[in-house]
Amino acid sequence: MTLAFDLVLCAMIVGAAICAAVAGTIFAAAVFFIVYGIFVSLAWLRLDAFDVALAEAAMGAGLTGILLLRALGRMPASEDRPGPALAPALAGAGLALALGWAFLALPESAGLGPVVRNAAPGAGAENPVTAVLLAFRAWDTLLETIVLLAALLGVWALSRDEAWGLPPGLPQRVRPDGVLAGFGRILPPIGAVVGVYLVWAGTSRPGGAFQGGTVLAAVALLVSMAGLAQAPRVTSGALRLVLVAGPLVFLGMAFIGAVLSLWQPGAAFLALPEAHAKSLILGIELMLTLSIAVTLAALVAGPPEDRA
Amino acid sequence: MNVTVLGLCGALLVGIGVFAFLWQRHLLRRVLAFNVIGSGIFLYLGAAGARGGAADPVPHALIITGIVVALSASALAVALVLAHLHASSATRLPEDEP
Amino acid sequence: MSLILPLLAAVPLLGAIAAVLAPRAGKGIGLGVAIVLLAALAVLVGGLNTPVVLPLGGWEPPLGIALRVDGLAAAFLGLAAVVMTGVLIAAPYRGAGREAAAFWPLALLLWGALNAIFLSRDLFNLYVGLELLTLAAVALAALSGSAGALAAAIRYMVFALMGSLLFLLGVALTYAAHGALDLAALPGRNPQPTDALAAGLMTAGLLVKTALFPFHAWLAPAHSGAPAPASAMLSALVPKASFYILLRLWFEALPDLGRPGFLWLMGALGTAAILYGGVMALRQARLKLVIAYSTVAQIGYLFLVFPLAGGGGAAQPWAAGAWTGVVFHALAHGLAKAAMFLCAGLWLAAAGNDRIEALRGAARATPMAVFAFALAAISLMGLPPSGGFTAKYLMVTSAFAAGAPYWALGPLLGGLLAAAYLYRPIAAAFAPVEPELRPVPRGQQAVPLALALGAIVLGLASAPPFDLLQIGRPEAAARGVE
Amino acid sequence: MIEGPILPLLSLVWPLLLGVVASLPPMQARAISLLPLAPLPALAAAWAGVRGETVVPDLLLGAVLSAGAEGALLFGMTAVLWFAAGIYALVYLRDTRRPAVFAGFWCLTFAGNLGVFVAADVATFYVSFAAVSLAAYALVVADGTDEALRAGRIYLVLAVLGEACLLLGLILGAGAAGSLSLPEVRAALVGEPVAAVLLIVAFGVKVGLVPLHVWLPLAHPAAPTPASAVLSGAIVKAGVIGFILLVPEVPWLVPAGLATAFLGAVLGLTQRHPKAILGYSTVSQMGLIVALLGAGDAGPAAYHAMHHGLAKGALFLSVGLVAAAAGRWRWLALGTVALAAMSVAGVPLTGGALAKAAGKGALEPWAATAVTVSGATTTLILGWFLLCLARQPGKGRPSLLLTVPTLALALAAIVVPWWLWQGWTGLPADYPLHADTVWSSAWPVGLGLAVLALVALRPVSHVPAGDIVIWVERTVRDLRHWFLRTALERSGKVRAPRPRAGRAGVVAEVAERRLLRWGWSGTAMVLAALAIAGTLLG
Repeated sequence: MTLAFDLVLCAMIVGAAICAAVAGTIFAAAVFFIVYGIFVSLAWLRLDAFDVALAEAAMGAGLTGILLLRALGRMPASEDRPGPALAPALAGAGLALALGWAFLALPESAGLGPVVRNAAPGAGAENPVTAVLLAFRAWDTLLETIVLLAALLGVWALSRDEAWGLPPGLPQRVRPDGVLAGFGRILPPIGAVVGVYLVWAGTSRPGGAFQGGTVLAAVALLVSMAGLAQAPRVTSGALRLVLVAGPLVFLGMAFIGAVLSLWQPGAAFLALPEAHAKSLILGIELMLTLSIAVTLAALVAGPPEDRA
Repeated sequence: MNVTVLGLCGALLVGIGVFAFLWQRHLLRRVLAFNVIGSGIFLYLGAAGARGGAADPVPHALIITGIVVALSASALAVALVLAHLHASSATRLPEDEP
Repeated sequence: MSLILPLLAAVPLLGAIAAVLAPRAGKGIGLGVAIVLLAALAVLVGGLNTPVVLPLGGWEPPLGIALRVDGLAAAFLGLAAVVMTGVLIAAPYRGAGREAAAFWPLALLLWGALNAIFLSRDLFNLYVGLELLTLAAVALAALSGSAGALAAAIRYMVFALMGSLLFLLGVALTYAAHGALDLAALPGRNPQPTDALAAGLMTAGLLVKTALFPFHAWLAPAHSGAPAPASAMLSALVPKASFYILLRLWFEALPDLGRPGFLWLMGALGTAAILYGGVMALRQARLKLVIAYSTVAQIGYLFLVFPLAGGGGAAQPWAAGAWTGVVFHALAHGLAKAAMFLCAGLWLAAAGNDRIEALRGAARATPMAVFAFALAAISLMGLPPSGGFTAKYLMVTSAFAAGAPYWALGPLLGGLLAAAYLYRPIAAAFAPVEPELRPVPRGQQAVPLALALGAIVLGLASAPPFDLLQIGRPEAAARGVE
Repeated sequence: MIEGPILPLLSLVWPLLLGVVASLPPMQARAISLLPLAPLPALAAAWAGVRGETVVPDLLLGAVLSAGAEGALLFGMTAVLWFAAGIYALVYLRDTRRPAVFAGFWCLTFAGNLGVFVAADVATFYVSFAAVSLAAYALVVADGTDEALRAGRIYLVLAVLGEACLLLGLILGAGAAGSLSLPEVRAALVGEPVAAVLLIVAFGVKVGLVPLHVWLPLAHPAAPTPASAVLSGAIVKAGVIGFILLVPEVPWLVPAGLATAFLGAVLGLTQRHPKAILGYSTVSQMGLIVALLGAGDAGPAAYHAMHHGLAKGALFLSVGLVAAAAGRWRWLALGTVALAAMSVAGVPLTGGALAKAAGKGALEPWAATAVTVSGATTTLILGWFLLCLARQPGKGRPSLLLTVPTLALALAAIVVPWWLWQGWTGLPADYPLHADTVWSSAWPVGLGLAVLALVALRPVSHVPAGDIVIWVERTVRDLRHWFLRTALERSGKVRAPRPRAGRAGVVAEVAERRLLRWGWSGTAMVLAALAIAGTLLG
């Protein structure tokens, strides 16, 4: 039964992927891509990976989809002429076959699951994924928040010189009594609650800074699109402080460990003192969530622009 | 068995994504294809990690990191494509223009 | 050391954050970071006798991530520090405008990404570092905002993203097969049939990012379209990072996986890159394109390490000649290429365009810059007593000692080609005409001169870096990848 | 850090430091005034005798400086000659175009020139040789005229060819020897004929072995006079020391050298420009030295080279002196020239006669006769030089700074061989005074003078300086045109091709346009991943 479900799910995923890849118009391709993302997050649920399912739905399908659709809205409808198909098809098929063979040839599972589950409580997070993200592989996570920052700096650098200093994205002109404005009044409080819950729950259950941050980013985008609040200028000190607050606190905590390690044997760069690990992780997560939310919202909004 | 199906599905997604990435010339479609490849790789890795019965949390953490990185790259790429569109009224690279 | 390694990893990132908060102080912040890192490196190199390992957060691999510094890492960290210091001193961005607000944090992020890569031992962490590097590099390549630069940046990104995906696939397969991501943990694992595919995917991805022929097409437009300080970083440092990962991967993690066919393929592509890049450089009319294609050629030398390491070369007076020579080449090329791009930037600003003819008479208007360019050219041509010479000497000697003199053909012909394509700008600079360049302050000419002198000093005093590289040198460097 | 005597190392480092000082802004305008300072430590070292081994492990691949007897002799001659030329340059190059650049390269060339005589390891020798060869380019083109640039181009092509051969030869030799030490490499070269031939080409370029001599008669007239003097007197001796240190005994070098000796002299007679004639004369003299080396006798060769360096230096400097002298000063100048010329020609009891007498013993009888006869051709070409020089206009009264170095070199060329005679050759002190020695050096001179009289009446028709290089240049140009024409016809697609890199460039440009397309490159990338995986499976 479950096998049948998985087969159907996979067929749907692959079908959506093919449609997204070859659809006649880009708009259709983008819509198929969002559908595809939702199917893939279902697949993650099948793999008991709730954290990933949330992340995939929120970021992979949600934000990336919005990103594509917004960009499409700015483009002229141009006819689409792809290149010759034979060589790409060969490359794609060859790679898929090789990977498929490799999957079957893999040895018995050699993962770190048991090791992680044993060590997770000592790291201050019962959710093993959170433990990996914020303790064992905290350096990855730290770099990843920096990647977000780098992308945003890169996006902002693409504004025209004349538009530099304006708020991110296009100037919004929304009718105050429109549908969007109505949504914009109702949804944000709900979204904010969901987002904060995801972070708080993240230490023990699925969820975490990235998932929560994405929900909050969606809220912020909605508020901005509904014209309820003006986004701050890209040169605003407050905005910039919020952007870097998460990585800064993260790095700061990491460094305290490094300095402590000079005379305290248990301390190390990126190590949290065990006694306060849980609260510190929650604190770091909250700061990260804030920064991630604002960064993601600004990323999707795009560089400041002075014309439509 | 179910896991194997999902793993092979991931491999297939990578192939489809690679095909689209190489075949399409419209830059937004390449961004889209890039994301298809990415999620295919993640599914492949996740399925491989789930073969032992209990899910391995390390791949999950890696995948969440990977999703964030892919989103960052996509956002920069889309912004570049739009800036390029404004600068030269083209949705493709110069060498791919007919 | 428990403080030095975190400093090296985190200070550029902290600097970038500070530069985001205070865009006007970008230059000051950058120079502050440079001073701290140079001091930290001095302490590190001074006290480095054996490789230093620092498990982050106290979590040992395979659970956690460990940073490790050996001679190779220290050499590349040093290269990055010297080049970045020069670039940050030379960069002309002021105020809080778009370019200044973007340049300083992005440059520091690029530095942070480089250091993260040079310190890391973890395959997935290397992937994240590579992505950070790519995003910062692409953004810098697009900084000028012209249509050409944007197209070049997009092309760069398309190539680089595909490279990242291939690398990531290989990493995923490696983890699936071995349950480990730490480079040091891999050699001891049971070999699996999937290892070949994983290694192939990772290697191909890194080849693209290193811009080895024939995957180099993105390089010349991107490097020549970026502003000069960015070009200097992109050309001198960025391809070295992915090559560094290749070195680590093949000489430390998977040395037993090498097969003659693979080694031959790498050597052949490297030789082809040397010749192809040289010929293309010869055909360019714009100086920045000449320099960029020269990078394509110079990258080719690096790949001769694969066929040359080991073999009869191990029985030479110098241990691991080819491996050491290739690392020397990477270092010397980094210094010389940064100097060249900075010179090109000065002339571009002084002449209004970067056509080679516009350089006529530059020796009178900007004598120090011309001198710097000529010194850098000496290293690129592999003339003594430069670092480029030491590198080429070690490589060619290894080729003969290994009984494979055909691998010496690339370096030797490459030197002649380099002489030919660098002769034109130098001859133009010395043309006996009144220069049409606007004057350039001497202070700005001093930076490329210092970098170019560094490339020469590397050859003159090759013993200290030579000894440094022997610290923690992988066994395969002498034995070969096979 | 540094083991052994420090003076040899200081001799090399000091000029480099001076070169840096010359490039500093406050010194730039007066940089020429630094030139006479450059050889001071080297003169001290030469006076004290260059002995012992200096080891600098941190420099290059571990630098070892140590000179054999021949190296020490030429080291001293080089220091003296550069000193004299440096003083001469104070006046002669007062108004040169770029004093700082010239001074910088002068110092670099000088350091390299000294380095080849004291280098005892492969890396130091190669670095020094490259410095002296390549930096001398700047001395050749210092005047910036079209003629100088063309001479410089040809010089550079041959110098780079020589460098490449040298590097390959050294690498092969070092590989065979398993050591960087020059004596061990030389010993190992006996079994490495390819490496030996590469080295002969490398040093042959430097000493001007026909047909590699073409740069000499072009570069000498083009360079400023003090530079020509060191070029001909000292820089070409880098090739001589190369032969001595590295090339094992090769019998066919004797005929090759003698052929060069006679050809050089004959070609010199076709010239009108005094410095071009001197250039050919150097080719001729170096041919004699190579013949001596081919016979395996390094001592007399070095002795001959030392004498030739001093005398030829005097001759070159005198070209500038004569041009600056009128009236009775002119007679003094021409007298100096004649003195030096007589010495080179081997007039009995001069240094040149001693040099020939010292060398003949090692040669086979036929070769010894040929060397004797070469006295006639040398007399002929130098006489011709004197005639041509005397026709050049002169004016004014020469500065002492021009006169003294020239005269001193000419006298040194006569005195120093006498001074060193017994210690160096081991022959009796009165051997040069023996009647048959005197006779064997006198009759060729007489013969030469007689022929000169004929030539002066009916000059030989003019051949452009550099002789065969004209033909080579034309062939290269034709080939290039042909390549480009065919390449362009084949590829109609290529727009606005630039005539560089010929057909390979056109092919590369087409390839580049393909590779720029992501469809191609990306497919190649994925296939490469699979292909690499495939190679790893085997």
